[in-house]
Amino acid sequence: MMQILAIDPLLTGELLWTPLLIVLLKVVVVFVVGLLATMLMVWFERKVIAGMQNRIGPNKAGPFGILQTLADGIKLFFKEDLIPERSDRFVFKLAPYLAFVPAFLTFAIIPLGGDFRGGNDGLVTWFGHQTRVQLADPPIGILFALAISSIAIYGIMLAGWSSGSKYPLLGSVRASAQMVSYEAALGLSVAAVVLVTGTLSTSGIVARQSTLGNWNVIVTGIIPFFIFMVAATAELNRPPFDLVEAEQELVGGFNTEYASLRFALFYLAEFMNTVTMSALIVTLFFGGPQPISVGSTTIDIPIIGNALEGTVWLLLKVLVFLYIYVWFRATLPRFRYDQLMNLGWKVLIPASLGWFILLAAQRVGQSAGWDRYVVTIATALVLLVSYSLLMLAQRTSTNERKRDGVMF
Amino acid sequence: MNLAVIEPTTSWYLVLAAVLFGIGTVGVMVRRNPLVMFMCIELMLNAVNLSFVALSASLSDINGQTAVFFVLVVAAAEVVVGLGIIVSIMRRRSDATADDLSVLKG
Amino acid sequence: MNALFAENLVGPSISWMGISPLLVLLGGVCVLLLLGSIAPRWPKGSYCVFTVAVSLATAVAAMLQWRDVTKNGPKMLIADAVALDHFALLATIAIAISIALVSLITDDYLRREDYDGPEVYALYLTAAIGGVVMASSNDLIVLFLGLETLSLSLYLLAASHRKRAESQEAGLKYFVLGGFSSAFFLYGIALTYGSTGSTNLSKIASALSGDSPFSQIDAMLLVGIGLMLVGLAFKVSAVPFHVWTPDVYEGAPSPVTAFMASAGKIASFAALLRVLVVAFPTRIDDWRPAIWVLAVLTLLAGSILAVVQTNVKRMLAFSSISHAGFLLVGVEAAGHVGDKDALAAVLTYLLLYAVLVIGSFAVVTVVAGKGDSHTTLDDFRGLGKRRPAMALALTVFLLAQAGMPATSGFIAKFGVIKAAAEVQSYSIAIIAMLAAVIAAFLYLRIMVSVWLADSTDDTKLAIPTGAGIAITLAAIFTIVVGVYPGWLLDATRMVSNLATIAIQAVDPATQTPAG
Amino acid sequence: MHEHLSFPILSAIVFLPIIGALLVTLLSDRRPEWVKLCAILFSVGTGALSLWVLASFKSSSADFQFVSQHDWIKAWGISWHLGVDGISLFLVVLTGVLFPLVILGIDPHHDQKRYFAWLLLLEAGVMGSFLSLDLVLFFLFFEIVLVPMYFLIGGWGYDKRVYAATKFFLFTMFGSAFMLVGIVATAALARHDVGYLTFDLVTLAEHASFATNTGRWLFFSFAIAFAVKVPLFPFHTWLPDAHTQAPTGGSVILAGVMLKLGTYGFLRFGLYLFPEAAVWARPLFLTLATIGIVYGAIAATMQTDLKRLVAYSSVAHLGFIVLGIFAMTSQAITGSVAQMINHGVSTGALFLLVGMIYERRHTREIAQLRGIQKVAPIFAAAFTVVMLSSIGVPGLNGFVGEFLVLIGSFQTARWWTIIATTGVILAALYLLWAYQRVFHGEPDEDNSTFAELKLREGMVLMVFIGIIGFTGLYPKPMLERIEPSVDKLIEHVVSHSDFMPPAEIMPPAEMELEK
Amino acid sequence: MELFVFVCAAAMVLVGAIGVITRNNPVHAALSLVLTLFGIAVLFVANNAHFLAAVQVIVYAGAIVVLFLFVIMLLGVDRAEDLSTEPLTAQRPLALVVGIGVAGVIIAAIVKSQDALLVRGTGINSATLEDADANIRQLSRSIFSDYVFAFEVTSVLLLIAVVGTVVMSRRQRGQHVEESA
Repeated sequence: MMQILAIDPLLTGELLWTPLLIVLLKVVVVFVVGLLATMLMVWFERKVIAGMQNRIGPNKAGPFGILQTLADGIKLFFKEDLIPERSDRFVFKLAPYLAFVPAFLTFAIIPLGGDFRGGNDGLVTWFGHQTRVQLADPPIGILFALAISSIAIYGIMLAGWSSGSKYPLLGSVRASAQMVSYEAALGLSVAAVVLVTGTLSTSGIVARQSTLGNWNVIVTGIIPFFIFMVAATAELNRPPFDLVEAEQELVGGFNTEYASLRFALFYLAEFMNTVTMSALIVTLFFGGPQPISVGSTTIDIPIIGNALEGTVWLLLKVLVFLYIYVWFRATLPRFRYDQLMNLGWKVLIPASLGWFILLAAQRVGQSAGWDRYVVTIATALVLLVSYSLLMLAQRTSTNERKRDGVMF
Repeated sequence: MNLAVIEPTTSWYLVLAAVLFGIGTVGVMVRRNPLVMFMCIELMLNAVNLSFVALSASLSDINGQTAVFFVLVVAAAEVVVGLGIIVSIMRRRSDATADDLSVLKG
Repeated sequence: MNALFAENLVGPSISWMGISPLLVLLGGVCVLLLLGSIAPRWPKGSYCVFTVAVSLATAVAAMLQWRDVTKNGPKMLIADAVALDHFALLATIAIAISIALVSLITDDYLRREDYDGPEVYALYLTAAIGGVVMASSNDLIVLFLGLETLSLSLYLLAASHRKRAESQEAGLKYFVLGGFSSAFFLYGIALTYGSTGSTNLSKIASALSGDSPFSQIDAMLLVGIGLMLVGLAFKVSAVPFHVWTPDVYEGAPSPVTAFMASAGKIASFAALLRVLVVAFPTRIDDWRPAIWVLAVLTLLAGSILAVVQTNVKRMLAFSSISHAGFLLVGVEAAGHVGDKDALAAVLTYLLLYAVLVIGSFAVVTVVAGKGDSHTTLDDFRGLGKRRPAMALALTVFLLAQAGMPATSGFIAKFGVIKAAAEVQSYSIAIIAMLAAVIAAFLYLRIMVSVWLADSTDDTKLAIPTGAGIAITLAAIFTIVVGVYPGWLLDATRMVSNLATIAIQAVDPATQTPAG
Repeated sequence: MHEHLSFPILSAIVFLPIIGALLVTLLSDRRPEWVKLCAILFSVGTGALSLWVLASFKSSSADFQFVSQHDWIKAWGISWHLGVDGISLFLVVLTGVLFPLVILGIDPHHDQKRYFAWLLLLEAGVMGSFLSLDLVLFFLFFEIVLVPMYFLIGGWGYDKRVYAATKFFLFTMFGSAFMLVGIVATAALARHDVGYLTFDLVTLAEHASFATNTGRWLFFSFAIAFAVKVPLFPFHTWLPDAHTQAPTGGSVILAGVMLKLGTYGFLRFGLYLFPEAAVWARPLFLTLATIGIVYGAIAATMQTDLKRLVAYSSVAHLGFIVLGIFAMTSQAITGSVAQMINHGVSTGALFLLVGMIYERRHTREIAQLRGIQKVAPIFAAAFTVVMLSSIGVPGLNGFVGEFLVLIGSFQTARWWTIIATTGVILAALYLLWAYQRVFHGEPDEDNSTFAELKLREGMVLMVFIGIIGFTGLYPKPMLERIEPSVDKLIEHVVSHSDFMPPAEIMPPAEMELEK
Repeated sequence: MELFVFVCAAAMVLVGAIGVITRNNPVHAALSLVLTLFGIAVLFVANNAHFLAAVQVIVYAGAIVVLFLFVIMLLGVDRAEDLSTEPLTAQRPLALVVGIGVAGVIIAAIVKSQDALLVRGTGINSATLEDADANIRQLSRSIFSDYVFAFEVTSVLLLIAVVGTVVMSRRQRGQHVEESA
C-alpha cells in the first residue's frame, strides 16, 4: 500500500499535515472541477445543439442560460422518489451510485496540469512540496482507467435489471453488450499507446508527448486514435451509438423507471463520463497538459505560470473533443444494433489488433535492426492475408445463414 | 495507537485466503444453481490468487504474481466455456438447478 | 528510446524441434478451424481423415524426437518448463493414437446424429495439446494450464451433443466438478510454491533435497501436496473423487467418452506421475500412503459398484475407475525411488487401456444407434448373433480389460503387478488382482448379454466404415500386443527415471541458493 | 541329444489346435461336415503328436525332454519354455486322446462351428499348461483355458448354465489372482539369487532360495489358485455346478484334464519351487484333502442327480491325488500322477455315459431312471466297467493309482490315510447304489425305450475301456516313466527342506504282502 | 495503515464471500462476488501487485461477473433460489464440515509454518519515483522468460473458449429447439 502512494512525491517522506492537506485539497478540487465541468457540459451541449439546429437553447437561468443545469438539478432533487413495486429495491437504489462513482474515479488519474516542459515530468511545487497536478498517479494508471470503465457497466446493467420491467432490462442488456464489445477495441488501441510510450502511468504517457511530433496520435499512426474515439463514443452510449436510450424502441432505456435524484445521478454520470473520456483521449493521444510545440518552438500562453498553463491547455483540448461529441450528436443518425455490433467486432477489433501487430512488428524490427520497409511490408502482407481470410469466413457464414434461414 | 504498530504478516493473508477457499468449497456443495456454484468456484480461485500474491510478497519472488496472471486467464476461459454450457442447457429449460439435472441419476 | 525497451529482454531459447508434436497439433487445429470456417461443406469424412492425419503426424514427430532423445538423452526446454524425455514422448504417442482411433469412430457418429462441422475434431486436437503439455510439463503452472486445456475441451466435448439432455447435463456436471477440482489443484500449487519458492518441478525437487532449510515449512508443503493430489485424483477419477465419472461417461457422446477414458486418462496419470515423481521424490513417505489408500478405495469401489450397473456405458465407466485403481498401484510403485520400471508400466498400461477402451466404446457407439440411446445391457443381447465379428471384437476387449492372458490387458496388468511386486507392495497387488476378479464379473455380464442371451431385435446392425476400422485395428492391436509384446516393452523400457533427469537438468547456475 | 529337437514337437502340440480353431472359425457355417472334419483332423493330429511324444519319450530319464526354449518377452525375462517329463507326459497324452474322443463322440446341438473352435482352443490351453516350464507362460495357459470353458458351459450347457459358467470363471480367476502376484513376487525376489529377472521354472527352482516366511507366503499364493482348480474342500463349490450345467463334452474335459491342472500345479510349481513351504504346509493340505475325500463321498451319496453324483465323486478322487502329493513319498506321488490319468479316463467316461443317458432320457434324476440294464445291456456293461474303474477295483486302472497313493501316504501321513481309506469304501457305496437304482429293476414306460449303445458311441467308449483295462492290468510302462521324475522331485524337496522321507522305500510287491 | 487496509479489505472479502453463498438471488450473489473481488484487488495492492490488482478488476469484475450477470438476465434465471428447503438433508452439514475441514487443515498448516516462510528469489521491485513501472517490467520479464511456454499455452486455452462458444451456441442445421416444460 505504501509503495503505491510513494509514487507521489508528496508522500515519500513521513506523513505530515501539509501533504495530507494538499491531498485533501486535490480531492476536493477534482470533485468540484468534475461536477462543474459536467454542469457546464450539459449546458454546452444543449446550447451548441440548439445553435446547430437554429434554436436558441437555454437562455433563462443565468447569463446565456448557464445555470439551467443547476435549475434542472434542483428540480429533480425535490421531485418525489419513486421505486417501482416489482423492482429489486436494494439493487435499484444501488445502481445509480454504481453508475456515478466510476465516472468520477477515472478523473483521479488524469493529469490536470503541471509542468511537463523541457523534460520536466510534470512535478510542481505547492507549499514547499513537490507534487503532481493529478489526484493520484499509480504505476498502472491507464489500466485503472480501463478497469473503471469496465466497472461502469454495472450501474447501467443493474439499473435496467432491478427495475423489474422489460424495457429497461432490454435497454441495459443492450448497453452492457455494447460496452463489453467495444471495450476490446478500446483496450487494444490503448495498448498501442502503451506500446509506443512504454509506460502505463498516465503522467508518464503525457511526459513522452513533449512535442507535436511526439504526440501519440501521430506516433501511433492515427488509427488507434480513431478507433479509440469511436469505441469511446460507443462506450459512453452517446450518439450515434445511443441505442440504450433508443426512445422509439425502448421508451427511455435502462433508466426509464428512475425519477428524481436517482435519475439525476445517471444523467450526471453520463455527462461526467463524456468529460472524462475526452480528458482521457487528450491524455493518451494529444499530450494532455502539454502545450503545442513544434520542434523547439513552443506556443506559450503569456502571463500564466507554467504549471497552470498546463491546465489551460488541457481544458482547451478537452473542449475540442467535447465539441466533437456534441457535433456527433447533432449530426449523426443512430446506428442499428446489428450495425453497431458489426462495426465493433468486424471492423474495429480486427483493425485495432492488426494495427497493434504492425506497431509491434516495427518495434521488434527496430530493436533487431531489420529493414523497416521489409518489416512493414511483410507485416502488412500477413495482415492482409488474415483479413481476407476473415472476410472469406464471414462471407461463407453469411451464405450458410441465408441457406439455413437463421439469424445467427 | 498500539494498533498502528501491528503489521499484517503474510500468514494473515494466507489465513484469509484459506477461509475464503473454505467458504467457496461450502458454496459449491450447498448451492444448487449452477451459476452460483460457478461463482463459488471463482471464490476459490480468488483465494488461490490471494495466496499466490501473498506468498510472492513473502518469498520476494515475482513468479507468484505471474502465476496469478495465468490463473486469471484460466478463469476467464473457464467462465466462457462454463457459461456456454449453461446457456445451452438453460435454453431448453429456463429454470434448471443442479437438482433438476436428474436425467443422470447419482 | 524508452524504459521498457531500454534493457533488452533475452527470452529463453525455444527448441522448435523439441515441441514439434505440439506444433503439429496446434497447426492442425488452426488449419482445421480455418478451412472449416471458409469452406463449411467438406466432402464426407474428410474432417476425420484430416484429424487422423494430424494425429499420425504428431505421433511421427514424437517418434522422431524419441530417436533424438535416445541418442542425445533427455533435456529440458524453454526455461526448464518443458521436459523432452521418453516419458513425455510415449504419452504423446499414446494420446496421438487415441485421437486417431477416436476420430475414426466420431466420423460416423456425427453423421448419424446430424451434426457436422469441425469443432468436435478441433476440440479433440486441443484436448490432445493439453494432454501433451501435461505429460511433458516440468512446471506446475504449465501443467495446470495443460490440465485446463484438456479439461475445458473435455467439458465442451461432453456437452457437445446438443439434442440430448444427458449430454449437456454431463457437460455441466463435469464442468462444475472439474472446476472445483482445478481449484484444489491450484491451491496445492500455491502452497507448494509458498513452501519451496518455485513452481518448477525440478527446482522444487532440488529445493526439497539435501540440506535445504525448507523442511521447516513441511506442514504447508504437505497440505499443498495433498491438495494437488485431490485435484489430480478428481481428474483420474480415483475414489472418493470419482462421483462425476459414471454420469459423465454415460451422458457424454460415446466417442467422447472413449476419448475421455483414453487420452484424458493418459494425460492425467502422466501429470500425476510427473508431479509426484519429479517434484517430491524426497517426500515419498508422505504421499505413498495416500496413493495407497486411493488405489485400494478406487480398486474396490470401482469394481464393486460396476457390478450392479445395467447400462453398459456406466459399467465401462466404473470399470475405468477400477482401471484407474490399477494405475494407481503402478503410481504407488513408482513412488519407490522413482522406479523407472513402474513408470514404464503405468505408461504401457495407459497406452494399452486406451486402445481397449476406445475399441469397447466404438462397439458401444455402433450398438447405441441414433440418439446414442441404446446402451443398456439389454440392447446388447444377441449381438453375437447379429454381428458375430463385432461381438468377437468386443469380447476380446472385455477379456483384455479383465486381464486375460494373450491379450494386451494382461501385459498391462502384469507390468503394474510386477512393478508393485518389485517394490514389495504385495498387499496392494493382491487387492488389485482381487478387484480385477470382481470386475471380471462385470465383463462376463456383458459377454453373457452378447453371446448367451437371445436377441430381442434381429435387425442387422450396420457397422460404419470408420468404426469398423477402429474396432478392427484395436482388436488386432490387443491380440498382437498380448501375444507378442516384446517390441512394446523394449520401447517403453527406455522411459527413464524422471526424477534424476529432472534434477540433473536444472542448470546449477540458475538455481537460486537455498535460503 | 534329441534328434527331435529339430522339430519343435511340443510347440506344435500347442499351436496345432490353435490353428485348427482359427480354421474352424473361418470355415463357412453352411458346410457343417467340413467344420467337423477340420476339428477332427486337428484334434487327432494333436493326439497323434502327443502319442509320438509318448513313443519317443526316454523312460529312464527324469529330465525335461523335447525342450523348446525361446525368448518371448525378453524385457521381463519371460520365455517360451516347453518341456515334458514323467509327471506331465501322461497328462499330455491324456489330453491328446481325450479331445478327439470328445469331438468324435459328442455332437453339439447348435452352433457347431463355435463349439469346435472353443474346444480346440481349450485343448491348446490345456496342453500349454501341462507343457509350460515358465511361470508366466503357465499362467497364461492356465488362465486362458477359462475362456473357452466359460463359453462352452455358458453356450451349450443346461438351464442354469450362465450361473454355473460365471461361478466357474470367477472362482478360478479368484485363485489365479493370488497366483499372478505370487509369480511376479517369486521372480522379483529371486532376482537377487539368480542375478537377473526370469520366470523360468527350472532356473528359479534350482537357484532361488527364499526366506522361510517369504517362501510360505509365495507358496500359498500359488496354492490358492491350485486349490480352487483342484478343487480342494472349501473351494469346491463351483465344481458340482459347473459339471452339472456343462454340456457332456465340457464335463468330460473338465473332469478329464482341467481339474488336473490344479494337482499338476501343486506338483510342478508348489513342491518344486517352494519345497520348504510345501513341507511345512503338509498337515493343512493333507487335512483338506482328507476332508475332501470324505465330504465328497458323503455328498455324492446324497445326490439325486446322476451327474452331480459323479461330480462329487471327482471331489473325492481329487482328494486322493492331493493326499498323495502331500504325502511326499515316491509311491504316493507316483500314485497321484497315475491317479490323475486314471481319474481322467474313468470319470471322463462316466460323464460321457451320463451324457448319453441324458441324451436318451432328457433327465439325470436317478429317481426317474430304472432298469436300463434290461433294455440296454451293452450300455450297462460299459457303465459297469467304467464305474468299477472309478471305484478302484483291482485289475482296473483306478486301483493302481489309488492303491499306490494309500500305500505311499501311509508311511508319512498315517492317520489321514486311514480316514481317507473310508473314502474308498464310500465310493463303492455311492457308485454301486447309484448303479443299482439306475440299471436294475424293471424299466418303466419311459425307460423301456432306452436306446442301446450306438456304434459310434461304442467305438469311443471302447477306447476308454481299453485304456482302463490296459493300465489296470499292466501299469508298469506308465509307472516306470513317471517314477524317475517323481524321485527327482522328491530329492529336490528333501534337499531343500528338513523333510525326511521314510528311510527305505519298499517295492510295491512287498508292501502288498504286508498289507 | 496497513492493518487498517487489511481489515477493511478482509471484511469486504468475507462479507462478499458469505453473500455469494447465502444470497438467494443470483444477481445479489454476483454483486457479493464483486465485493469480494474488490477486496482481493485491494489486498493485491497491499502486497505490491498493482498490475494484478488492475487486471483482477478488469478481468474479473469487468468481464467475468458481467458475463455472469448477462447470462442471468438473458436467461431470466434470476428467480430467487429457495434455500430453505434442502433436497438432500445431509448435504448442508456435510458441506459445512468439509469446508471447515479444508479451511481448518490449511490454516493449521499455515500457522504451523508461518515463521519459516523464507525469502527466496530475486526480490520484487516495487514502484518508485524513478521507475514507476518496475513491478510491471519485472512481471513481464517473468512471463516472457520463465513462463513463456505457459504464456503460449494460454493461447490454446483461449482458442478453446472461442471454439467452445461456437459449439455451444451455434444452431445446428435442421435443429428444432424443443420446447419443454
